[in-house]
Amino acid sequence: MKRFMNLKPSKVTAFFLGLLPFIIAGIFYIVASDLRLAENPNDKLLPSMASFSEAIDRMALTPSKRTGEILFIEDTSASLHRLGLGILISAVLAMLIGIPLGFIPFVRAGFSPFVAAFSMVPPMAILPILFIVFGMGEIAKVALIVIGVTPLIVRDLQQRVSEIPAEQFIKAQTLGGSSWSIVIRVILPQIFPRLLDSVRLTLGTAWIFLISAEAISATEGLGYRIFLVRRYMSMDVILPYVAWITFLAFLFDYLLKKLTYKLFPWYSAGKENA
Amino acid sequence: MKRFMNLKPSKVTAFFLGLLPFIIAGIFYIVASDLRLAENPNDKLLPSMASFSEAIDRMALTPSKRTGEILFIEDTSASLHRLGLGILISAVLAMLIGIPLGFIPFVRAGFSPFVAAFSMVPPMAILPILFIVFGMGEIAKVALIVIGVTPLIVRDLQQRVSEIPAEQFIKAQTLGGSSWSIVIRVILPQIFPRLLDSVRLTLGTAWIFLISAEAISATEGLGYRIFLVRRYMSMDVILPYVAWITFLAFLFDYLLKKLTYKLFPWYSAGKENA
Amino acid sequence: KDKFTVSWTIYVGWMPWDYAQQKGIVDKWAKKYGIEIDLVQVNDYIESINQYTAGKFDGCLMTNMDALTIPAAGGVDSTALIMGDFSNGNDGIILKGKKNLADIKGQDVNLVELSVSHYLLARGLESVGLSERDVKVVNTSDADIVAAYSSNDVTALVPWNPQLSEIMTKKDANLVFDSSKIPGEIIDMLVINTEILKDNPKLAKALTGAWFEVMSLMKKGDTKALTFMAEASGTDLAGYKSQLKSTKMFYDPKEAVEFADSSALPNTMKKVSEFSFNHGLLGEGAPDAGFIGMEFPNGKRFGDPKNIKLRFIDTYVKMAAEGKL
Amino acid sequence: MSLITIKNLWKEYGDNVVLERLNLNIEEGEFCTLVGPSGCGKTTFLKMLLGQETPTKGTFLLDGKPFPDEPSIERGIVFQRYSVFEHLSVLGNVLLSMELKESKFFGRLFGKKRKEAKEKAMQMLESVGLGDAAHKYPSELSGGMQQRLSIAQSLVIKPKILLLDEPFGALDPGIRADMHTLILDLWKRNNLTVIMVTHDLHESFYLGSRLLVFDKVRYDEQAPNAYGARITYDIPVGNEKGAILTKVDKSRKKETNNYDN
Amino acid sequence: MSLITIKNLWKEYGDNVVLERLNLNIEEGEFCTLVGPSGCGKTTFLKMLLGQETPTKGTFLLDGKPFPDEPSIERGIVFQRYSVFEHLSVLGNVLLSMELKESKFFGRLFGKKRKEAKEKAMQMLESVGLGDAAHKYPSELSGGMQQRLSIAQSLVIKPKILLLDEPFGALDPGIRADMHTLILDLWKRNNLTVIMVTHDLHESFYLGSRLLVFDKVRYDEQAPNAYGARITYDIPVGNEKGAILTKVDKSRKKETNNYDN
Ligand SMILES: Nc1ncnc2c1ncn2[C@@H]1O[C@H](COP(=O)(O)OP(=O)(O)OP(=O)(O)O)[C@@H](O)[C@H]1O
Ligand SMILES: Nc1ncnc2c1ncn2[C@@H]1O[C@H](COP(=O)(O)OP(=O)(O)OP(=O)(O)O)[C@@H](O)[C@H]1O
Ligand SMILES: [Mg+2]
Ligand SMILES: [Mg+2]
Repeated sequence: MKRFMNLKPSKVTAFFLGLLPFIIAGIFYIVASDLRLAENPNDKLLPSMASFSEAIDRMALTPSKRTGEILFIEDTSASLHRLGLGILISAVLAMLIGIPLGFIPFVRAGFSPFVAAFSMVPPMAILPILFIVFGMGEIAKVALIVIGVTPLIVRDLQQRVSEIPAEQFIKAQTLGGSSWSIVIRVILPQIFPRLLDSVRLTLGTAWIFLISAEAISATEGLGYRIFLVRRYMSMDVILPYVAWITFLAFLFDYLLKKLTYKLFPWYSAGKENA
Repeated sequence: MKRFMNLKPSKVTAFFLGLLPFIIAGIFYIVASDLRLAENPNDKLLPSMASFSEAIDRMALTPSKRTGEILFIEDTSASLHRLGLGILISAVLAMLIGIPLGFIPFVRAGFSPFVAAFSMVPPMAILPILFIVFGMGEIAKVALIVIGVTPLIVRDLQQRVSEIPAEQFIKAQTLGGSSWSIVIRVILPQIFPRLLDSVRLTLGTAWIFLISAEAISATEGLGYRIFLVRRYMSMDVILPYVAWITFLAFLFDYLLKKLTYKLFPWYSAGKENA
Repeated sequence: KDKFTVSWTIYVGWMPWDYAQQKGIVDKWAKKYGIEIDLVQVNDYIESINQYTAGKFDGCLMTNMDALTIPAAGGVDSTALIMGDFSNGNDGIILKGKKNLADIKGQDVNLVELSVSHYLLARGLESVGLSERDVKVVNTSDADIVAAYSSNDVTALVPWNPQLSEIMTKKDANLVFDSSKIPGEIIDMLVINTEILKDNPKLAKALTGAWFEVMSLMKKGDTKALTFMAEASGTDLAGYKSQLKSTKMFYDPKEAVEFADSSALPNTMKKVSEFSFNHGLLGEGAPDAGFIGMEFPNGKRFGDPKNIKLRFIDTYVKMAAEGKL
Repeated sequence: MSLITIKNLWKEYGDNVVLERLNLNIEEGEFCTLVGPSGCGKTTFLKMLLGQETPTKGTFLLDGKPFPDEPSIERGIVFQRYSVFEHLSVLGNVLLSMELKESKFFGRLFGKKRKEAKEKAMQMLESVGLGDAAHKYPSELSGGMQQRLSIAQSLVIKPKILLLDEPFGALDPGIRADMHTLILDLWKRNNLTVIMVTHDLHESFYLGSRLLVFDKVRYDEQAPNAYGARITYDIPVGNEKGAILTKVDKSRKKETNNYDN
Repeated sequence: MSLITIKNLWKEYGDNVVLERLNLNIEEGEFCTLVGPSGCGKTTFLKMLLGQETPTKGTFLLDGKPFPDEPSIERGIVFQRYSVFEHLSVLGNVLLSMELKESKFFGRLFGKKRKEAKEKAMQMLESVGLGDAAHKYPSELSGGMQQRLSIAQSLVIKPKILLLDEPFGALDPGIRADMHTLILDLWKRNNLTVIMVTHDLHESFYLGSRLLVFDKVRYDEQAPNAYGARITYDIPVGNEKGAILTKVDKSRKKETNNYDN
């Protein structure tokens, strides 16, 4: 008998093994739901599959009576728009801050402590100030994502820049590079795939901030809908929405990973397989 | 003239440079506050330094009339207790899940997809279910931290375990190690400092979840107090609390880093300076 | 069953429960009836009702409208044991700069969607001949609504207290409509699961007894008690008193009985039911506003008698009025 | 009977034939060095001896029984790098060998047993010249010292066979020479069977009692993977066999140059 | 006047005297190899030549003027590793040299200039034997090819001085020999001044026109850092100077052993 650590499942086995926990969780849910519904047929906490399909039909296939649009699509596009914008701004900001922070000793000495402190501030607690500065509209929602996510990416990029071997900077200098041309020809292209990795890893946090922002003030969006229907505990809407958010998060994670390796074939160090 | 990248500040210069942004931010605040207060002396958004010291006196130095205790201390100890417990449980769980996930191919095949999907679920959106399962007491608050943070640490540990050179596992096997004894003698001690690093990096997220949990159900705690006075927009209490939370987060980050290097003098690979 | 839990939320009309709990008044009455009662503070109001609806609590404090749309619509047969007060100015519509409610036309209105604020807005619009189509409702969390006022793009809000009085201290804030114009329509009440109530009249007696003991203290204007409540709700005595001013508390059980027995109550609930139906709050399966049946003292009813899920009773308040507890 | 018996052994990865028709007997106490061009399958061969890979076909026996199909205690290994444990001191690394071997569940020894093991470990460390460094961590050691440690780690539990995959490839020439003296000394004193892969022809001649050269004898331009490597030389060598070296050296003139000499 | 003039040069790190009283003139076109025990300050010396470190005291002139205090285009460098850019193809790496040199702001060349640069880069690659690998990424190259690339990168912009810090230390002996042929060839053809640190005494004799041996001449048991290294040998060498090698070799018998020979 081989050691457990040396046993490797075949591809087919691996696929079915990977499916198993999902199936078990599904069965677990159905049993729990049935038990509760047997007690109170109107129970809303763990709806039956039938209620789910009804809710999905209502939200995703039938146009809303009030606006004539399909709520689910409206919500998704509003949220993705905010998320995309927030992530994009964060990524650009993080590059602009993280590279000098990791590369120029004077900048690091000046701003590293401030950025570190800033990254520890819980943004939810200073919302009133954010509202004054950014208003209550779309900008505020995007700003909350940016404020929540940028410091995380900045710190990661700063770290990565300082991990580029010093030899490369010396070499580039002997080739006639200036601080600026070293940034754009040596650091930027090397840090870019890492930025994508970093964005990928902070996507979860970005979603949390998006949902919070939409819970605070919005008229559409995935987070808005979840908090609105929470008012009458429509878990039949909430749970499909959560599943959808999870799926989207998963998808973006996957696509970003693929994109990174596609765009940067030379990039493999520091890759995260998990 | 040397290239900017080659200029290095002296220790003293670095210290004062690092202080500068804090001082500028402070001055900026005082000016903005003065401007608003000149317009409306009752404005609560950016309180004056005098209101701060009053609020601090009220919260941190005078016992509450209601309970006879000092609110600030009560809040801090309640929050830290929850945070500590949450982090501790997350760390232990993450070890128990992350190590087999990274080490045993069969376990990885079975649970890796599920853990990845689970880590994408926004816990805020399924609060009703969490509260039903964990009750409304202390457990629920700790559970929210655990659910929010554990998947992040698990994925990091899984990654780190799979980064241990295969040579080490082979070598250990030739020395007579079994799967189990390799886990406890080779993997566990090598992964432990990485666990501390990982905990450090997720502390910020843990705080966010703690504050959210306390806003939903608690009778004391830093997040609770902020939630309570937020309705009156008492920024004179909120801002010192935020500063205190930031300071605590900073302190733990620092202490954990020190602790890691103290406990594991051999640990330096994969260290994060940022 | 002799151990019960009731959830409560910080709100001017519910602070007496905190006092009763902290000062041992609840315990005293519970002991009298040989039971144990635990009042659990939940900060998130909706979560508190959701947990009650899911069966985690035996009772919960909520408004008449939420009682209809959450537990009753969720199939949990609930009984309003004590109607402690109604909002008499605790909810209001604020416009920035403008002085008339009619000016709200075309504006974005920040409020907690599908809550009593939303209902108040609907009633207010009705009073000036407008409808919800004339404004755009922006769902805004109650915790952040004060901060929202400071933002330039917010011009109309419907908050409740204490946020309401907080916003009124600010520049340009005009109260153009409030709940004193629809008295008795927004009711704060203690709701108990009907089944549990049926099996445990002791619980109802103990809770009612405790409640009116605190009421008598408040009626006397017991400063110590009021200060206690003020602090627990995060304000001071003056602030709390000003909130009480816009709350019609039934200090005397007789008043409460009178209110429960009045014919206004079924009328109010009909309006609330219609509002809820129009906003889809009675569930997707509801064919009309009478889908969920309600029962009032003296055998009055509204809606489907086969689907009675919300009951208003005066039994125990009457006992309190008669000093029989 | 030979310690290792190999008859008509093939190893393929999919279409890629790595080794073909190997025939070999290795007796107890031999010191075989393996050389051959890069990618010819030396490491693959060592992996099969270790149990990390299984042959595609052929007879492959250890002591007359089929080879265990996973790494085990009879066969020690020293890799070019990464084969000491960063988190343990030098002494801890050697102790670990005995602890893993003797304590299946805890992987730890206590009390008297631990004391004995410690003494044994110290003796081992002395014999590889690491006595003074017993309480250092691997990161404080030079490359050569780390390889000594890895050897000590394997030898302290007395494996039947010691496998080495370019153990000195990353070391400086001076240090490498010391390691040669050490490994020869350990081999003689412990009656070990050693199989060592190297890139360095000099090393392969200076060390060992038997030299195995792996190389492809057949080659197809169109399908470079169609034929595997075989054993092209199998010659007794040793310290005194300088003459052969010169001869082989000349035939390699194209690849190396006179500096190498 | 000499290209490099060094008079009574000291280098100290705090209390640690690394180099003391160095006197040296290096003429244009010389090929100096530097050897010496580990930690004696060879890399430190190279860093001063590069501008990464400044001497503590003494005269240190390049072309009669004080040494520029940061790396610049006159002095090319090849490190033992990490001196090619992972994110650029082989051709891109060589192009980068010309781009950084000629385009200060964008670090890029366009149009005709780029085309010319490309041709020049290809020529350079051919001359180091990387013509076929022009479109590969460094991670696809062997260690020796990476070092060739690094050399090509430096040479294409024609530095006055080429500094090498153990450039072949991580390579296999066979490949190392090829590199020697290459560097000697490049040196001769480009009229370069080369200063190369090595660990390998053979290399230092085989290559170059002048050998500098760094070593401590004074040593204090109580304070091992009190005295720095000096230049203990400064001898003309070259391909033909085999006799000296044998002599020096004998005096090193303690450290190395007969295999090394
Ligand atoms: N796991 C594997 N899957 C597929 N092919 C493999 C695998 N491992 C090795 N090979 C192939 O087997 C051949 C031999 O590889 P091996 O590592 O044994 O060579 P080697 O002689 O040790 O080379 P080197 O001297 O460079 O270490 C190579 O062509 C390699 O590509
Ligand atoms: N930045 C520094 N700060 C302080 N001491 C240093 C620094 N750099 C090098 N040293 C010290 O200077 C001495 C010489 O180091 P150097 O790296 O020049 O040696 P080396 O001859 O290149 O050695 P090796 O052959 O191992 O590469 C060493 O004692 C080292 O500890
Ligand atoms: Mg190999
Ligand atoms: Mg050096």
